[in-house]
Amino acid sequence: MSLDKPYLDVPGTTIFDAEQSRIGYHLNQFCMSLMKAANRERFKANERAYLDEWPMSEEQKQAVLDRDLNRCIKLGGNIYFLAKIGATDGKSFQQMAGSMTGMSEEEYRNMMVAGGRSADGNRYIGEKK
Amino acid sequence: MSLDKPYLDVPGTTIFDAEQSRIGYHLNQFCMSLMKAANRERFKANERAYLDEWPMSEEQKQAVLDRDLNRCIKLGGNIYFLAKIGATDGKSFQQMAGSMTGMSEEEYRNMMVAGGRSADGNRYIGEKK
Amino acid sequence: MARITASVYTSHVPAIGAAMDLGKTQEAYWQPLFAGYDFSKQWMKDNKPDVIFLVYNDHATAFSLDLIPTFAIGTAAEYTPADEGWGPRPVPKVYGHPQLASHIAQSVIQQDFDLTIVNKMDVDHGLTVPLSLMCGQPDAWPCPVIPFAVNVVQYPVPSGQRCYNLGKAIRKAVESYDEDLNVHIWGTGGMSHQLQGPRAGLINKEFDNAFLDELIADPGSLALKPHIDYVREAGSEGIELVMWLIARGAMADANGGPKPTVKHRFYHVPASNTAVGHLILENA
Amino acid sequence: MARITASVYTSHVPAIGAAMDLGKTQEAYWQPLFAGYDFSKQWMKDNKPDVIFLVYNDHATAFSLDLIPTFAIGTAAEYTPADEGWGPRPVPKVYGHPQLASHIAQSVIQQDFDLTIVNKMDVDHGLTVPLSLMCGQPDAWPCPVIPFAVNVVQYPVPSGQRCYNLGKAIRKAVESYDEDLNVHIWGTGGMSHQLQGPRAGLINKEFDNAFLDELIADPGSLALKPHIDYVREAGSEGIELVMWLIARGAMADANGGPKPTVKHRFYHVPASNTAVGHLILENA
Ligand SMILES: [Fe+3]
Ligand SMILES: [Fe+3]
Repeated sequence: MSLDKPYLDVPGTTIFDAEQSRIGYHLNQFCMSLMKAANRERFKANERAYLDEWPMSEEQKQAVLDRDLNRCIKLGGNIYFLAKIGATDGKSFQQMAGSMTGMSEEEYRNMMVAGGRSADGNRYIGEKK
Repeated sequence: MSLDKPYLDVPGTTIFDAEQSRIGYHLNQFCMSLMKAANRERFKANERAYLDEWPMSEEQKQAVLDRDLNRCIKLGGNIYFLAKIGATDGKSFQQMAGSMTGMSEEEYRNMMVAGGRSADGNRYIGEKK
Repeated sequence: MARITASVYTSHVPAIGAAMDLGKTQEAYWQPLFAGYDFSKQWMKDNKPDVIFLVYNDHATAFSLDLIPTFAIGTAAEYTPADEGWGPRPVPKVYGHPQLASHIAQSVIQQDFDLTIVNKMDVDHGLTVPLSLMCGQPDAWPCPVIPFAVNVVQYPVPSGQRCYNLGKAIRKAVESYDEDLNVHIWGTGGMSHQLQGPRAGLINKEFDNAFLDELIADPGSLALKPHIDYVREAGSEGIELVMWLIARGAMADANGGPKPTVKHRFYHVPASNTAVGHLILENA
Repeated sequence: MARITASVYTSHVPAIGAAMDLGKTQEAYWQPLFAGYDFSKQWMKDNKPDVIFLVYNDHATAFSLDLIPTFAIGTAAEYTPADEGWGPRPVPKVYGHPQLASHIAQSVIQQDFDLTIVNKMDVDHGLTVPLSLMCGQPDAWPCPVIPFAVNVVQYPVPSGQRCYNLGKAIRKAVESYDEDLNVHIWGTGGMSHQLQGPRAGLINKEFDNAFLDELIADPGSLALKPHIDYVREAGSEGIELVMWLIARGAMADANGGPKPTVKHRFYHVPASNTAVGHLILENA
């Protein structure tokens, strides 16, 4: 496709565009199903069995089982959908966001209280800080 | 509302606009429910009881019970929604349309085969033929 | 690159689908209508597209009053023929083209059309009757179909000009797709008909034929026709004709290229309550 | 006639709603943030609108990937606060204004914005957190609310320019409504934040404050900012800021009138992962 995608050179960032959405359709719809309490219970009782009800790729299922959100995003997941897994696990948005940065929960929280991650050095892939 | 509604002077015609839609919301959503076979059965078994499950006006309910499609349309119904009642009754679109014209089924069918109703005399309310 | 090589226009009356599904096409009432599509079925075989971009409207089937998109593009892998109350039509499942559809959605939204993207919907007679008319009764449709649903049920519906401009944007979108695909665009619905009220049964042959003439020769002027003219002249449901302007806007001449060739033109009254019009235009 | 007298801008972080619902507003972490809204709560009492037109985005709550409207206007009588996975927020039901909403829908579609009309949806933190911040914890919200949901989840989202122009169209629509109503328009979401990937936690105070400056002084230029600038400078979720341009486009000066007065401005970092910005502008 020759559409302009100027957002591919932003480091540590995946833009959820039509193509990602297509790849992640079933993964995200699985997440959406967790908005119902009954489904959350079924998922928690047997995660693998619940995931096998969805036409997701094996990679996508494993990423969910591993709670590897970066991998989920790479495989088409969107954070607002993936947040339903976090809600099922009783995690806050801050815990979920922090889990993708390689920092501990406390380090991430402290970084935010100190003003967050600077844009400097984080605008382009390969940019020097 | 001071929006332009140039379609109010067309004879024998109700344009389904946002205002009609608001008035007819529950009537039309009741019709939509008849797309499920189980609901059609329940409606046929006891029309009044089924209608009473919907927050429709008494006038709307009576118009449905009477199969008075002109009245249904006046009360906010839209023909594509009302057609679900016709489908439940086993009627075709031609039978439904004809029922609103004051003609018999055969007269209406013959008029269509002969080329339909002329636009002449039917463009403006009060227009001479 | 992908390109739009032809556009097809046709009415999409539910009774036509019923006549085909129930084996009535040779009855005296229906025979003249189906004869008008004999050319078209052969043309489809001789000019098989890789993808059909099918502009139609939903008739309170996939979309209730709970949610009414002005323009909805289907980016799903497949669509099931809907049960509109008489049971689903016995026609093949419709397969989509998610990649091209997503590409068009992205491009057209960036051209300031505020599309709704749909990944799950059943398709009603508005989409399946044109396929039946053009393809007959095959075991599978000849190619993937991208459904594009336009709200013409609840006013205000989009203007003719908006539809025509959307067609131009779709052409631009298709031409920016890398893969070499032959795309047809179909505009469906109409022609003159009214299904409601004491004025039901209205037919206007003069209007319809003038519409066909102008659609071929001067679609840019036709796009300026206000809604009220459709209602007054072609009946309340005649407004479906604005969808033909989307297909027409996607032709070469609307975008600075040469005029199309008229391959086929047909007009017949009646099919149930409706005047049936049909055109095939090929880009030169 | 109805008129837009003020616009309100605020971030809509879920953790803010949780802090209010769980009685944590006086904790050291939260106290400075809520202090920034003390003025606003009083202002709401002193300037009670008849209707709030609330621009926000749904966060995979009412709209899944099955259907993604670019712009959706709520014309329903009421909306229930959604269960986003942590249980519904204990806040009042939101009552709509079907008549004004239908009027705006009709007018704005006729101005070539391809809205989706919605009569049934639950509203998530994107809509309820701004109400909580501006109104506190009342038993009922002070007035009817018209929800207007913008897709900023799946790209392409509408451009800043499209949003700004939409605001102008909304102003025109409101001013053509006969009843004498005092309407506020709110733009919510943002400011800088990123919730995903190794770059999560990005905050850009310089960008945010420049955005506020330009939103006040020169929104027409701000509307030209491309999406990529938001992503690069304000984080992937910072794109929510385009919604502020809808509210801003509905102010008098964007439509040939006088400049608005800045009644209140506030900025605070952080609320959870997010920079919180807040403005109140009144038409002169
Ligand atoms: Fe139709
Ligand atoms: Fe948000």
